[in-house]
Amino acid sequence: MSPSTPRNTVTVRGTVVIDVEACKGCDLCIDACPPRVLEMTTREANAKGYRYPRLLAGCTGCQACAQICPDFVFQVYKYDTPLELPLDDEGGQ
Amino acid sequence: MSPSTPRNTVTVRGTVVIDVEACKGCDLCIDACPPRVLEMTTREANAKGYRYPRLLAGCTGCQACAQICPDFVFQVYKYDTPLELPLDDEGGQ
Amino acid sequence: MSDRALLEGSEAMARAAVAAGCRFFTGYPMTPFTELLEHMAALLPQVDGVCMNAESELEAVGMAWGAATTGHLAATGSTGQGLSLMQESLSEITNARLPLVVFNMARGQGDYFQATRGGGHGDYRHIVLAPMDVPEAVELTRLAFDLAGQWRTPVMVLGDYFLAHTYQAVSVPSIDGAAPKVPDWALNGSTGGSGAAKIISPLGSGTEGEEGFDLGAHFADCAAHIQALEAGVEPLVDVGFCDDAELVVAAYGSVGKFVRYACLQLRDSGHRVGYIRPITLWPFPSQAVQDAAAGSAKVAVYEQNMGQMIDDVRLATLGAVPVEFIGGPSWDHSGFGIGPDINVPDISERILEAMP
Amino acid sequence: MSDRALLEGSEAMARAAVAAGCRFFTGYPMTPFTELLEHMAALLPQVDGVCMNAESELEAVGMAWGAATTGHLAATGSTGQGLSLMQESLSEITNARLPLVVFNMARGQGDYFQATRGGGHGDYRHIVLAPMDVPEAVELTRLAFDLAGQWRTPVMVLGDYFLAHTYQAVSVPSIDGAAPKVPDWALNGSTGGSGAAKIISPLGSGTEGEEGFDLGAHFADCAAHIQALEAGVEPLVDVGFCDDAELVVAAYGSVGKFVRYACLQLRDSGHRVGYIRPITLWPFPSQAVQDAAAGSAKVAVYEQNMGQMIDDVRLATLGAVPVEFIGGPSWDHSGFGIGPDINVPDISERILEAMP
Amino acid sequence: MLTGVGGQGVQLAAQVIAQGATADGKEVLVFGSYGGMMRGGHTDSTVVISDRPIEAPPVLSTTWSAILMHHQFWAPLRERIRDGGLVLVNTSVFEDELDRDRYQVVEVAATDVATDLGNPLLAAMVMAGVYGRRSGLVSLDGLVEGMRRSVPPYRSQLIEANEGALAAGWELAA
Amino acid sequence: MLTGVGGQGVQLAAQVIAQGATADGKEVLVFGSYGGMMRGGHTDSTVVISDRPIEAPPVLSTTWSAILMHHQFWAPLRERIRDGGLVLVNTSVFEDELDRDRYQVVEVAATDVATDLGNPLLAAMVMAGVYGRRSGLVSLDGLVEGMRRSVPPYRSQLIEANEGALAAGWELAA
Amino acid sequence: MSDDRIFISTDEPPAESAALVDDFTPSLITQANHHLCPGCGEPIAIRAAVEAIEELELAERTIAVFGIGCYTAFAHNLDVEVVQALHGRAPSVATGVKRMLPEGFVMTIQGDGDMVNEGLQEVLHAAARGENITCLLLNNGVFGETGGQMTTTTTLGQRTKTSIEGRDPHQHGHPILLSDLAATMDGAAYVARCAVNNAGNVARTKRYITRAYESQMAGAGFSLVEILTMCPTGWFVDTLEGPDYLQDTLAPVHNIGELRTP
Amino acid sequence: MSDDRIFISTDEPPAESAALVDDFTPSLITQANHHLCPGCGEPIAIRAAVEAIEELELAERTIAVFGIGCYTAFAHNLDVEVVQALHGRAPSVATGVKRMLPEGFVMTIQGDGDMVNEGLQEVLHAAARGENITCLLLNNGVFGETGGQMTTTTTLGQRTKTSIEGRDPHQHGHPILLSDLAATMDGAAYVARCAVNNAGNVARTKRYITRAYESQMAGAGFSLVEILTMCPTGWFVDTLEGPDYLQDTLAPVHNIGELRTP
Ligand SMILES: Cc1ncc(C[n+]2csc(CCOP(=O)(O)OP(=O)(O)O)c2C)c(N)n1
Ligand SMILES: Cc1ncc(C[n+]2csc(CCOP(=O)(O)OP(=O)(O)O)c2C)c(N)n1
Ligand code: SF4
Ligand code: SF4
Ligand code: SF4
Ligand code: SF4
Repeated sequence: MSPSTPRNTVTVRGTVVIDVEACKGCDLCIDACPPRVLEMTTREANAKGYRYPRLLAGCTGCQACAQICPDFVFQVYKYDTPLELPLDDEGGQ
Repeated sequence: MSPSTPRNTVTVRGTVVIDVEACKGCDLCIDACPPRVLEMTTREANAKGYRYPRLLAGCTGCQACAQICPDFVFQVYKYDTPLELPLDDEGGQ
Repeated sequence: MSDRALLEGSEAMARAAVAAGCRFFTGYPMTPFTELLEHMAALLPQVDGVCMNAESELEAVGMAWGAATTGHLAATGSTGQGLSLMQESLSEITNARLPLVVFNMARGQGDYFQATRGGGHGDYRHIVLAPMDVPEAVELTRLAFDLAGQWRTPVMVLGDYFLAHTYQAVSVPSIDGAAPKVPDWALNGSTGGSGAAKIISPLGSGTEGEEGFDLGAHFADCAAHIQALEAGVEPLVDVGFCDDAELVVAAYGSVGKFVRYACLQLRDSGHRVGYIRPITLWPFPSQAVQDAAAGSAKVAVYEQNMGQMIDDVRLATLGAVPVEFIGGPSWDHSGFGIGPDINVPDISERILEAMP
Repeated sequence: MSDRALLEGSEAMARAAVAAGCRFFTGYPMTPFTELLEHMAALLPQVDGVCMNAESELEAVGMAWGAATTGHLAATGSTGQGLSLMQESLSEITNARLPLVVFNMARGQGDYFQATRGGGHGDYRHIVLAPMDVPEAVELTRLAFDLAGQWRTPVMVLGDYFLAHTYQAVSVPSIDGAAPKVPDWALNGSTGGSGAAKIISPLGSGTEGEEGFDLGAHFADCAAHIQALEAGVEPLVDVGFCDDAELVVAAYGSVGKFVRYACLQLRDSGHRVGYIRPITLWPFPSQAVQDAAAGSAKVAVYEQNMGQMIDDVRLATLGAVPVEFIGGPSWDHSGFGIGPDINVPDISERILEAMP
Repeated sequence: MLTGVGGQGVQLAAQVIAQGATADGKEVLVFGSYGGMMRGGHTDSTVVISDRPIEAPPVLSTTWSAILMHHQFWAPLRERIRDGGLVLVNTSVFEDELDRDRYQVVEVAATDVATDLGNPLLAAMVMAGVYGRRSGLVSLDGLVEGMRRSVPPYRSQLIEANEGALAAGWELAA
Repeated sequence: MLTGVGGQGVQLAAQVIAQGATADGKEVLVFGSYGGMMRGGHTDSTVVISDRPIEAPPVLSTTWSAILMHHQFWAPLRERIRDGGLVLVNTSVFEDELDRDRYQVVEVAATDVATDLGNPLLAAMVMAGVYGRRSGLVSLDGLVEGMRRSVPPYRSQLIEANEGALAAGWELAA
Repeated sequence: MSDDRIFISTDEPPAESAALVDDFTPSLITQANHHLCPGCGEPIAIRAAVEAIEELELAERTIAVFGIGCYTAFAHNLDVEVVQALHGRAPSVATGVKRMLPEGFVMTIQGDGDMVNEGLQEVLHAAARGENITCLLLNNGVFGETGGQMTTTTTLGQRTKTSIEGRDPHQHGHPILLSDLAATMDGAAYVARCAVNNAGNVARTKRYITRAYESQMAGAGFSLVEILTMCPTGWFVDTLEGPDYLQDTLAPVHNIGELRTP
Repeated sequence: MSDDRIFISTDEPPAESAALVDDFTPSLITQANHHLCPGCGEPIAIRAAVEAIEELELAERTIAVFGIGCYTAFAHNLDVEVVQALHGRAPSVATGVKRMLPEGFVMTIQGDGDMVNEGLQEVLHAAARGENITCLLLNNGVFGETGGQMTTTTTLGQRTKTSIEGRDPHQHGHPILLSDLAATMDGAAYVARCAVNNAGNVARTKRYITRAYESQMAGAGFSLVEILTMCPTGWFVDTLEGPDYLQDTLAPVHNIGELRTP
């Protein structure tokens, strides 16, 4: 997407379920996500005291997060029909 | 030595002492000897029952037998002045 | 005489092993174990079994371990140093509850403690059988495989140079029979994906729960199993002339055959001597030793070491009669424990000296 | 308080080893031995010593063997499985008459037989010292090196997870002293070409004559040496309240400290209980055990295994008093032998139940 | 006694307290056990502080004070705390029940405080600070000195943050 | 009993006699020891032949017959031969003293005979042939059959020469 | 970055019609909870190994032989048959299994401490023998389980608990490149090295593992896949730095790629 | 050839003025009589090894660590200091010696069964460590002492007691070429292979051994000389055929030459 064509929606082809209690806060998924739509909490922690990832709009269902997560935190879905979701100001990607 | 120049002496540059009782009759020295002047006994055996090598004229003192003998049977000498010894009919080399 | 032949002890044992259903063997050459390995290598392919030239004893015991998990009867063995190298695995194979026969063709009798107390780490014990000659070795080899399969435990056959290298005319065990059925606990891959795939592990076979895997419970199971073995395996023993003996002589293995023969001769010349020859070294036939000692004035122990089985004899008799050591390490300069002191006259002399 | 600090048992032992003159150490990580290795690695370079990260326990014991031949005090060690892998070499190092200290940081007390009977092949024994806590470990570590050097034999220091991982405020052994002089028998190459070059071998150190090398004579020497050790090394023991005890409880090592504390508390509440804690496990303090048992009605043995030291207690008392086993393998799910049953109230309860 | 889950810093906190007491001139014994895993398993630690040589073995049957970092493995400890004992509990994480009548309970939201300080893993240091002051066994100087002795060289970048957490705990306990 | 130096074929000779006796229907036990080296060390062998099951251990204190291939290790055997026993000695090699009054000594220049047959290493087979006939324990057919069973497959090229040596010994004993 | 941005709910499967393309774990992992450290690479590698079993439909003939290291935790967590072996000894155990079950699919899972320190001989002999098994090496360049000491695969300059100043060739020797060594052996059919430090490498890891399995099923002989894995705990780095540390420290020496193919 | 030819007397040193250029044994062999078999190559190799010690004047700083095999008979027959190690374990023992005596000259003498079977790991780890010792491998492709069974160096097709039909790669695996393997290791300074099956090769053996010793004395790191030796007994061939058998069976696979130089 070039900077000359600003959009304020994003195509969302997939989504994930996140088992936050299983997460150990290692951050590996954050870098692994190609559209960079995963972000760690900054204050919230799970019962074990770890921060965990949350999803911004823009998931492609590529499975990178699930494949790299050492703690099997992700379930990945691909929408039969992609959704268009509003892109938030600071950008999901 | 070419066949066209028959000689009936041979130059002997060295000689060996053979500890026949130490010999185990393996034959390795026979092939190792470059001028082929070692020959195994055919009937005589040492106390252990092994045949052992004897020396024909023509030793060069090259040490090959001593170096290859697994039973340390040879002592090798080099004459300060080479000897000329009669070559026997069937030839030492 | 059709099924009789002059067989070397090693060959007779190899045939007995295959006849008992052994289908996997592996080992590394070492005198006097080597010949057993060579005979197994010749025999096993004839029954579609596998014999591996392991690259070392460590690898041998590992291969045997793997083969045992498939439920086929497996065996390995070695001598002295090689057995020491196997101790780590033998300890753990016991805890993994796997049947395995181990032929320990020892040099002399210095390895009694290692065999009967487990030279490896931990609290395990396994069955130990000590034949005195080739015909008995044939019998006990069969028994070893039976017990291993029945109890899911290693069983050691403790032989020596005499046993390995004596040729004797024996009935040749037929290797044509079928191997025993593969048991249910064995692995073959098929339970994968079932939700309850099998695991065979020296650390126990549970699935790790939230609380972590419970090693304590597993070790308690292992301990209970060893106690069951100790109570359930019939101790075997060969006793002679003990009823009216003034002196009872205890000895095991090939050396036990010398002692037996010496006692026989001494009886002939009127000495009140009896003998007891433990055949299962673990479980040790403590009751039989106690009984044999009961009527006598003294027990003498002849073993070709500095005194090892004598502990078991003392533990069996607990001071009821004096127990004297009349053995000693062999003077043998070959290191194989075959003499020159291991002979009937020398032994007879020591027995006579020990007479109360 | 200048020389006092809170030291982990592992560190305290490492410092004590270097203070005793140890100049070579090697090992392979394994809990709870790892920390000892790490501390030796940090300390030895400070005194121009060598610590090697061996690639395995087999290589570790080999390296230690080599270092020992040079006459410098050497040590190695491991835990459970690792110790099993070292048994082949430990047996042969004993026969080669080399000083070596072996730190066996065991998991629980299942390895008593391996330590005291020699888990390897053959007829060897070596000294075994079992400290109960950090200050005693510091003392016995020093003693281990002294005995090893004096007797030219392996000496095992038998510890456990408690010992390795307890921190205690102790006087820090100073590592600034000089190492003992290299003894005459040591190798350094210099006798080559003299016509009588030295050899250090588990098969004896003679030169092969016409008649072949006399292994029998060498093994007889080895046996004599072990007997000399058994007679000459002073058995150490910690005895309390046995004079008027109805029940004497025997226990060793860290677990011995729990038992001691339990007996102390039971005495306070009026029970006639005594304790005996063997410190040298080999040679076993049989006389002291016999004496301690003499006035009592019963001996109870608490050990964290299925019953191993109890054999030595029975062999010492030979039926003079009943001997009861009140120990058992640990329920510990970590496998390190640290509980939850290893505690004073549980032990006290078992002692009270055993009271005659 | 201290209990928690691996990775929470329980062992370090025990060390800091014990090294602190040693620095303050006391006789000290510490035993920490953990379940073999590097992180996430059971971890606890026993600290004995005394003015006389210590006869007790490294595992105690009873204790008069405890620090609870996590509920997961605390059950075995429950019975061992004497009536009226001092019990510090990390309320940010601890979810089990606690017999408030039996013990003298001090609640510390240690993980929250630590998170505010920038790293939830500092929670154990916060607790150590609180414990030092409430128990009267170790001074703040002793704690800081103990912490410096306890932190391994490859973790030295954490010394400052730890010091802050100890101080924060000390303040909280005021 | 047979004694000699490794490499002289003592073990094979014992095998041949024992296999021969087994083929002839007897109970047999054989024990051969050698000093650990492949060749050149001490080697001896005990053969027990009987019509009843054998109670005796594999090393005997006394024997009524012996074959001496070499003097080097014969000393321990000397005392074991019963008075009047049959003693075959390889005079080509044997250099020690022999109490000719005590035993019934048969001299065989076995190594010389064997050398004439083309290989000094056949000496032991010559001796076996002599022994079979003089002792009456094994037939020549038995010996030949025994030899065939004893020679390992990788040595099968030697069968014919061995057979010749056995026969030569048998003849000598006539 | 502020926390009032719009996040998508991830608590439940989507309401919209969608296909599940990757479950929490492959079905052959029975128990997702494990006690391995945050950021550890080993579970990632094991997931790939198990997915490949599933995809090649080998589950009902697989026997996995485990070594001893942190990964051992998975021995009790898989839904394939397992033999737990001792530290270093898995290849021999696997050999015994395979020889008695030639139709089975037999693999080992070992760490670098296990395979290249304690068990170097076992794996090389198995390779020379051309043993028809597949060995997976999880190489993190340290002993993880015992706390981050140097192993034989630690690279020069790498800092570990026992090489605090970095591995120095004079003091600590040179690293062994296990796959390179195994690839020189005639009994080896397939040897490859990869890593799990980013999604691309994870995919490649699975590809190599699949090829190794296929080579065993074709009876080609010994196969080995070495997988470089993160061990932030043993490396004493933050979990986030693990992947880059792997790339900068291990990968330049233990080169990624296929080293021998049938 | 008849026996009435003229032979030179060889019972005593010559009457004529002459220099002794090679004594029965080098002075560092104290006892010439040994019980090794006729035609065995091991005494030849040991002679070369000992002569090189003498020529480099290393006798007074040498410690030789022996493995277990037929050659072990020489442990008690040399006039250099010896440590007798166990089967397979000599490189570690030598490591311990060398580390404590860095000025010493430390070597091992091992057979192929000892070094490449039982002790493969020991020698490779020593090589990787760059341990400054010299290992001599006497490779006859069989276990001599135990009677001629196959070792890992036995070549394909070679007949041994345990590969009667010849070594078959499918059943018995492929040979390990130890020197080739060691030469790939960065810790190795000097690696060479030679043989003692003829006088020229014996001379070359001595040259290589000398270079290996020199490399150790220069502190270059690990050195290894593999020497192919005859074992007519274990090969079940006549002594006379030994040298050719070696040339035709072992040498084509275990190639002679220098494989790594400092
Ligand atoms: C014979 C033996 N020695 C040592 C150990 C201790 N030990 C357990 S795990 C381990 C390290 C494992 O390292 P690695 O194989 O690299 O796996 P990681 O823990 O890094 O996953 C060690 C040394 C053991 N279990 N057995
Ligand atoms: C641990 C152990 N296993 C087995 C043996 C038995 N053993 C002694 S020598 C030998 C073979 C030696 O072969 P090699 O090293 O090739 O030397 P060679 O005899 O051929 O000279 C074996 C297997 C032993 N001594 N120790
Ligand atoms: S599936 Fe891909 S795009 Fe979606 S969150 Fe995971 S890594 Fe990111
Ligand atoms: S090489 Fe030596 S042992 Fe062999 S035949 Fe010649 S002299 Fe005799
Ligand atoms: S120590 Fe390393 S290998 Fe082990 S679980 Fe933690 S990160 Fe993984
Ligand atoms: S068996 Fe082979 S290696 Fe051993 S001495 Fe005989 S020829 Fe030499």
